Amino acid sequence: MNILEIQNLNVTFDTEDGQLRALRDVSFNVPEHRIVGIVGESGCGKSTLINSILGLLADNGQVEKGKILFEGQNLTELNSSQLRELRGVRISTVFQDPMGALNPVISVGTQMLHIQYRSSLSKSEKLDNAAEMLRRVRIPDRESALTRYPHEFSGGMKQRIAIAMAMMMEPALLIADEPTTALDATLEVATIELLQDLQQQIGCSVLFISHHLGVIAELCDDVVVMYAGEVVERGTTRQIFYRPMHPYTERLLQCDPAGQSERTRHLPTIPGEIPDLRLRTPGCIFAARCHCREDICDSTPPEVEIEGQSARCHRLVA
Amino acid sequence: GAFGAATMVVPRFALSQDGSVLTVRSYSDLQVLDPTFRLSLPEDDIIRSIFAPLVIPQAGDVWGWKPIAAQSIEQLDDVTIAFTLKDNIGFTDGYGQMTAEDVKFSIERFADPAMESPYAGDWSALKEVEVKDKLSGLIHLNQKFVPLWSTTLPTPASCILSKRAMEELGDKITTKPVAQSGQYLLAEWQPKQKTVLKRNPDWAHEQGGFDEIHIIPIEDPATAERGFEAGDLDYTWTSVASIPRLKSNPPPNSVVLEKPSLAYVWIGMNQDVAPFDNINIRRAVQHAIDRKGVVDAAYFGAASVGNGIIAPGLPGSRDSVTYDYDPDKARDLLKQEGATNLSVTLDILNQTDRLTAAQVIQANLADVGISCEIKQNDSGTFWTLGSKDGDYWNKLQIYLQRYSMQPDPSWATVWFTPEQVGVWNWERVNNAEYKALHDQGLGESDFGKRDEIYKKMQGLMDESGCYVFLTHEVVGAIHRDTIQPGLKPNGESLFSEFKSA
Amino acid sequence: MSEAVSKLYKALRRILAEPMGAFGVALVVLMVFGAVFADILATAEPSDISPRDRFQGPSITHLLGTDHLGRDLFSRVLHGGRIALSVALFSIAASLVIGVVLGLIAGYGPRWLDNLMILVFDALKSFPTVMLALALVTLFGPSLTAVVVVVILVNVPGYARIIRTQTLALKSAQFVSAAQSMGAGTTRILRAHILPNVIGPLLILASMDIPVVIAIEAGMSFLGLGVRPPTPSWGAILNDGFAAIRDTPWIAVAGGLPIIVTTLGFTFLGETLRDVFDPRLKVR
Amino acid sequence: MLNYSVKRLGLAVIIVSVVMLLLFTMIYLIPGDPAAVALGPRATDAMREALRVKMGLDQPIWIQFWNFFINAWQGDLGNEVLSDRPVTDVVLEQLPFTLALIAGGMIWSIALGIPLGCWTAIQPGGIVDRIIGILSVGVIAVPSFVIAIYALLIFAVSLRWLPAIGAGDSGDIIDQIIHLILPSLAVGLGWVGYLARLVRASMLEVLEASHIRTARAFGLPERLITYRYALTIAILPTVTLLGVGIGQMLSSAVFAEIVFARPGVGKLVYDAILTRNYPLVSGAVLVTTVLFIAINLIADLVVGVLDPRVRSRL
Amino acid sequence: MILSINNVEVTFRVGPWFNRQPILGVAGVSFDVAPGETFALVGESGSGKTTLANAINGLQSISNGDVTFLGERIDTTSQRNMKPLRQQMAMMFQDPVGSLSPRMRVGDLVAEPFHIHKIKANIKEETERLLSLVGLSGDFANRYPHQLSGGQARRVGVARAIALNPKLIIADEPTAGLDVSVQGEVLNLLNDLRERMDLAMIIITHNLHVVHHVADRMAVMYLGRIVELGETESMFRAPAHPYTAALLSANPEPDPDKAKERISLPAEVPSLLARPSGCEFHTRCPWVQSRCKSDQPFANGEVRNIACHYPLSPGDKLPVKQSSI
Ligand SMILES: Nc1ncnc2c1ncn2[C@@H]1O[C@H](COP(=O)(O)OP(=O)(O)OP(=O)(O)O)[C@@H](O)[C@H]1O
Ligand SMILES: Nc1ncnc2c1ncn2[C@@H]1O[C@H](COP(=O)(O)OP(=O)(O)OP(=O)(O)O)[C@@H](O)[C@H]1O
Ligand SMILES: [Mg+2]
Ligand SMILES: [Mg+2]
Repeated sequence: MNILEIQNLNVTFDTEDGQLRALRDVSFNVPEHRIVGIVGESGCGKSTLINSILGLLADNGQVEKGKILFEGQNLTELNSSQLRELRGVRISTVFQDPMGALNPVISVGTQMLHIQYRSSLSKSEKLDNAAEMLRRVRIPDRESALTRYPHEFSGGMKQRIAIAMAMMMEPALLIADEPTTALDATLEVATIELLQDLQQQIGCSVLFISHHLGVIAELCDDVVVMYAGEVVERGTTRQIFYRPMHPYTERLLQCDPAGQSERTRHLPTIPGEIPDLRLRTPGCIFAARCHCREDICDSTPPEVEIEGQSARCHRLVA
Repeated sequence: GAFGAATMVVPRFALSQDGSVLTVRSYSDLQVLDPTFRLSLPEDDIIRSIFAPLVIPQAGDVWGWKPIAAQSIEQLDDVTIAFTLKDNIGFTDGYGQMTAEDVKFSIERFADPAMESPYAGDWSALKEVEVKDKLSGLIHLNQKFVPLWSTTLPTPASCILSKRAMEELGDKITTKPVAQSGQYLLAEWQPKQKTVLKRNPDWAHEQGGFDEIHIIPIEDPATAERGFEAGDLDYTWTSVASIPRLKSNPPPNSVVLEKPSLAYVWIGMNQDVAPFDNINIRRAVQHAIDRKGVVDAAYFGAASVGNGIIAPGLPGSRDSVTYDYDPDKARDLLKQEGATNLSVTLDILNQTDRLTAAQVIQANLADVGISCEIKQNDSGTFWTLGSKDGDYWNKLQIYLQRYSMQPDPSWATVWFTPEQVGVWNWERVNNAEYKALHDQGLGESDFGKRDEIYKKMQGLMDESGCYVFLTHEVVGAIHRDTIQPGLKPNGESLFSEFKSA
Repeated sequence: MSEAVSKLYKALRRILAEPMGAFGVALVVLMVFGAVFADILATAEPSDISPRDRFQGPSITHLLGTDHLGRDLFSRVLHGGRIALSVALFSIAASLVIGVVLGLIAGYGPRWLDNLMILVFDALKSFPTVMLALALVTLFGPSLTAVVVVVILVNVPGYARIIRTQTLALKSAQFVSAAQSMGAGTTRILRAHILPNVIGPLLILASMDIPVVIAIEAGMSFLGLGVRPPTPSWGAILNDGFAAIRDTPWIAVAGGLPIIVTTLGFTFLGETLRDVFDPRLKVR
Repeated sequence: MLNYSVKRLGLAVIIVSVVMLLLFTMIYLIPGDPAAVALGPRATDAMREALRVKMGLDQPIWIQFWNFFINAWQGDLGNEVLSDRPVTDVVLEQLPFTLALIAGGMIWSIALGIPLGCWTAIQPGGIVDRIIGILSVGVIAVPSFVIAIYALLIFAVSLRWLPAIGAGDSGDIIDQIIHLILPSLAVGLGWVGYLARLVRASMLEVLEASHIRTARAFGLPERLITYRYALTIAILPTVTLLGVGIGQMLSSAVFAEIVFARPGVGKLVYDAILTRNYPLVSGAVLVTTVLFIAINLIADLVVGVLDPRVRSRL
Repeated sequence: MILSINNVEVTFRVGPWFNRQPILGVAGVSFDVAPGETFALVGESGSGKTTLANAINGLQSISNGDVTFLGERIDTTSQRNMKPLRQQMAMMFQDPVGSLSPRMRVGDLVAEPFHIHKIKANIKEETERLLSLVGLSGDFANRYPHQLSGGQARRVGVARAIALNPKLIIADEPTAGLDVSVQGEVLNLLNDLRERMDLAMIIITHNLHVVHHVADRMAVMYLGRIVELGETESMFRAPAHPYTAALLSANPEPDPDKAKERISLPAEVPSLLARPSGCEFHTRCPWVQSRCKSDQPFANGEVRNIACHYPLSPGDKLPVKQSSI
């Protein structure tokens, strides 16, 4: 049973010098009770993807075609008030910069109250809910924490508050966009463990974005690999990390310094540049940088699926 | 519809309609209530209402007076005036009945040089006041003093204060007066907002027309006119410029009045500063100015040309001046003096009508080849321009000037005597003959002779070339038809003489 | 040189592409054109008086009617535009320059200097303008110079404060630290890194201040401290209109309309300029 | 917060001193003789001289300054030239009227300007935005006395709905408020436009912030987001500016006070300057400066109340 | 030694004006950097790494200690003498886009060092050379910072840093927010330069894998102090300070099946306003003993410089929490 199904999603941005195709034929699923990770080059459209799910694309962006099925409902066809009914209740989000995600002039307690505005509980019950949530994310002294303002918390605590808010309505889907970038290893691990705990307690699905392959490996059940606005490969974490099918995934894993057992001063990279998203080239999107590029790569690659792991590459057909 | 609108309006008329409250505008707020140190006309009116004067000016179209505190008052000879007070005039705050002793105190206090009253001159001829009995006495003068009956007695200079109160209170009258005695009492003063006079319950004689008089200080006449039209005032002065509009299109239920004014407006030239140290250039200017054009432009046709410093109706008033509008003659004079490229500065007060007049003057002068720059001054600066205390008086060239006036010609001529040079005589004409005539006029009571004296004096002024007389202005006023205003011939108000119609 | 021209051309095209920008440019051009060619466009000598023709309503001969001295208002408005525009532009430009410099100094300089300057700014701002005007006029005589100096004194504290606040905020921005770490001196940091980032909002505020300048000019003419009559100025026309507003509302309209048009023009031009030159807003 | 206020008050003392110093310099520069004005045309030289001595005008300007200063600290602003009443009384009895006027102007500008600013920011570039944009700049550009006069002619003279002059009966609050409607509109209308533009600009900026996106992601109602989440932040620079704007309103108050024949400090100072009533000028400027500083202080404290980040720094 | 810093302290004053309290952002840090060496600074967020970098560059005045760069005292030199020194020392800031002036084009940003130091050069050519050196094509010169992706902005930062051939580069989190490939590119670029120009580098980062590969020596900071400093390899092999051990054990590995042995620490970091007594780490240390609460340990001054009363030795059993999936 999939909580979220994305089918052939295409998103474009209007810019001064032409249309920018930020997402192209993106398809993947988020099954119930699973944590799905998204990795990919910076600028490949990860944040754009979650913004389209939430219906919060920038004014110049639009969903060209494709479906976003959430619990069977196509989100792209909903109007703004129907979407609003889902946001926060069924889908919650922790954004890329959790430090800036809290309103600086409203106390944490009030913000947590506002989120529950749909509930018919009394105010004190709502506050109890909020305090309970803060307890779960291990914020000390939570009664007074509710009356404090975001700037009075350290970065790590703000991050955990953002997670608490996202979890409070016990959503079916939690989206987390690079929530640990600015944290040191100990806090990063603590955050991951927290997410795992909560996911198990609430029983939701998680869509988790990170550049840190170690974190993905540790946290996620499934992984989606994106490149230049396309999903190039998806599968279970083990499949992706142990048996990558797409050359880009392969190269990406090789590039991780953590994967280098020998200490080396020269780290591996993928030569070449991300293609210009404004120019639509036929053929494989990764072809220009691919180490096993052949002539056939100039035509659109097929999607090949093996044991639930699928990738878009000509090499797999052979 | 109509009824609804009426009820909206009614509450704001209510006070006036029951006839007991009169709301009038004054052009300035009260500042000093001491008759001896009063500063402005609106104060005069209030002072006269609360400190009963021996006499007040009479309302109507001819100058005259009528007794208030005096039962009788008459001139026995050139230097003696006998008076008897009405019985039964009391001072408030328990200061007892008004007696001849109080009259003696008040008038001698006024004249006392040590008091340094700016109005001490009104009583400059006073020798002493002699108390004959409780209510009567004699006023003795040093010499004959004709303006006594026109500009001394009918002003607050004859207001009677309580001797006992003044002595007890340290000879000081503040804006909260004590020992009031008039037809009205000052009930309330809200600075810059409202002064309320209420009928004096103890006043046993002729009553004023209204139970209460509300005096609203409004400086700007246009504001006052709008206040009147909005129904917030019963009576107000208007600006001269508004008279044509109000006359042709009067607001409903109101009466527009036009009264001759006593004030005089002229162009003055400083005969001690170049180029006006040359009489021919002064004469050229006299001929260059189209007086009718200037007056017409500045007052939009409401005022007529004046021919001197003494307004029609007073002895000395003239029908013409000795110079005519003759630009060619002006040009000739200038050419004759070799003054081809003259450029002068015209100083004026920063008021709309003056600026308008000045621009016409500017055009007139340009016409004969004098380029003229208009310099507007705020009042604080303007009134010191010709004063010998400052340094501008040695630069002052030509200016537009207006003095206000009391109903006696000596009030006009006094400013142009030699001792006023560098004070109010900015033209600096230093003419001994003029001075002699002025002094003579003060002691002459015959109307014909006075007329001659003052005409002669204005002739001397024409001759000096320093003056171009423009106008006496007019006074405009507007009132509801439900009231009958009590006004002096020149339109100044007498609060206690207002009646409901 | 040609590069500058082409840059200018590009900028102009972008401004004109925005409806608001085109609108603003049109209004400004209209006013400037009127002022520059006042001699040709005017239907009469602006200061020729003819009291007989006073208070005439708008007509073919007098497009905007006549004033209380029978002068042609249309011609006076055109000629007055020269003074209004030059005074407004010059004094606002001068206030901007001074305000920006002082604001940068206050914001970037040492704490005590900042406090001192804020103190002087506040003192100046809480001061009655009439008093300032009177004092200055005694120093300079009633003249355009006095008007300009008053406007500068009135505007500079506000501008400087705005610049100061923003400078304070940017002072600790990372790109400023970066420039410092490369050894950039204070002037370079202020000129190249801070100024371009603080000037935008101020430009718009300043363009909205054009009526303030004209109001000050009008106020000073009212006191007789401004432009000397009969020189036409919008402030003087407004004053004339104020005196006669009951009978002849068109005088105030004649004085007020150009002010509104000019302000609208400069404000929209200013806003578009800001948007066009803000690199961050280009995606649109 | 209290200590912050104390510090600001300390600064205020210095500002006041600077203002007074400036003022005395100007008094020294401006021509015109208070004694001559006070005594009128009939006074003699000797009398004028005597009054000058009494007012201390014969002394060097710095001594006058020092005397004024020392006395002012003891709460004595001297007596005014004309009526010889204590300046403190004269100013304080006019102050409430000006405060009411400015407060009224503020209410107009806040009540109209802020919603307009929000409204236009929600759909920038839309028809509503454009029309309100033109209107608000237009309103800024129309001189306040023109607005005042027309409002008066329409509502007071023609329709007679509202009074044309005065401040209303001193005992009757309703009457006073009715008398305040037109003058405060005249004072505040320009600021409506100003505020609308400012609020729009800062709303546009705040609506881009990531916490607003977060709020949207939680499905909060748009009204809550606009008015609670965005406006509370967007309003902050406006509050500071309003504090500064009080100074400007004080000067436009003079116009309203003349046109509506209202009592008030603006006109008081204006008249006092023109009559060279210097004790009154100094006293009134002192009071308005203190007022100005106090209002700025309040504005800063309001910012503190609205912005907890600032509050903890106060 | 190209850089030696000795007992550096940085004091901030925080709190309202009537109650200003000094806090030590950096509390007595000493180390040297040799030419050509890469030195890594790691530690908790908020432990003073950026502050220390700023102090070295002279952007942050120090309240105690001294910083000597190329034989000159940075902390006491005047602004004027500082300028030539800064030519020799380049900084890369934590926030790649934020450290680029938003209204300057990339070309001008890269050319800025030349303008600042009034170096006569064909600036256009130099800019192109530098941009190509960091792998950006020439048309980037016309872009504004906000038009760059994070990785591209980093590269512009690198280009500016190396423009004047400095002797030392201080790079604050040069890889945060970048995917591993771009991260590799940036680090390789720096490494190439180091090899070519004998450049010394200080790298501040949270990414321990990166440290492991590129740093010769590393220092671990906690609450403004260096708790352990030594050769990178030996520290990774055998961390001696409990905090180092915890940090290294926390490092997530990109291997889904690898069982992790972690030292878990209580989450609450002490406030700088109330530094714990004795060993400042004792509030979170799993091995805390009574002495730790009262006596402050001092760095032992050896090559492996440890500030701990009871340093761990390689064979010690760790109180680990097993976490596996
Ligand atoms: N509003 C917009 N207008 C135009 N282009 C945009 C807009 N938002 C994003 N883009 C472009 O779309 C692409 C995808 O951006 P997105 O933010 O989704 O990347 P990302 O994968 O989240 O990157 P990162 O890992 O750096 O967060 C980028 O090339 C970006 O420049
Ligand atoms: N200007 C300042 N005023 C007061 N405290 C400051 C200031 N700058 C930094 N601090 C404090 O000093 C400490 C060290 O900050 P610093 O930025 O150096 O940490 P960091 O190690 O770089 O952290 P991160 O890894 O999050 O970048 C922090 O507690 C911070 O709150
Ligand atoms: Mg992203
Ligand atoms: Mg840092």
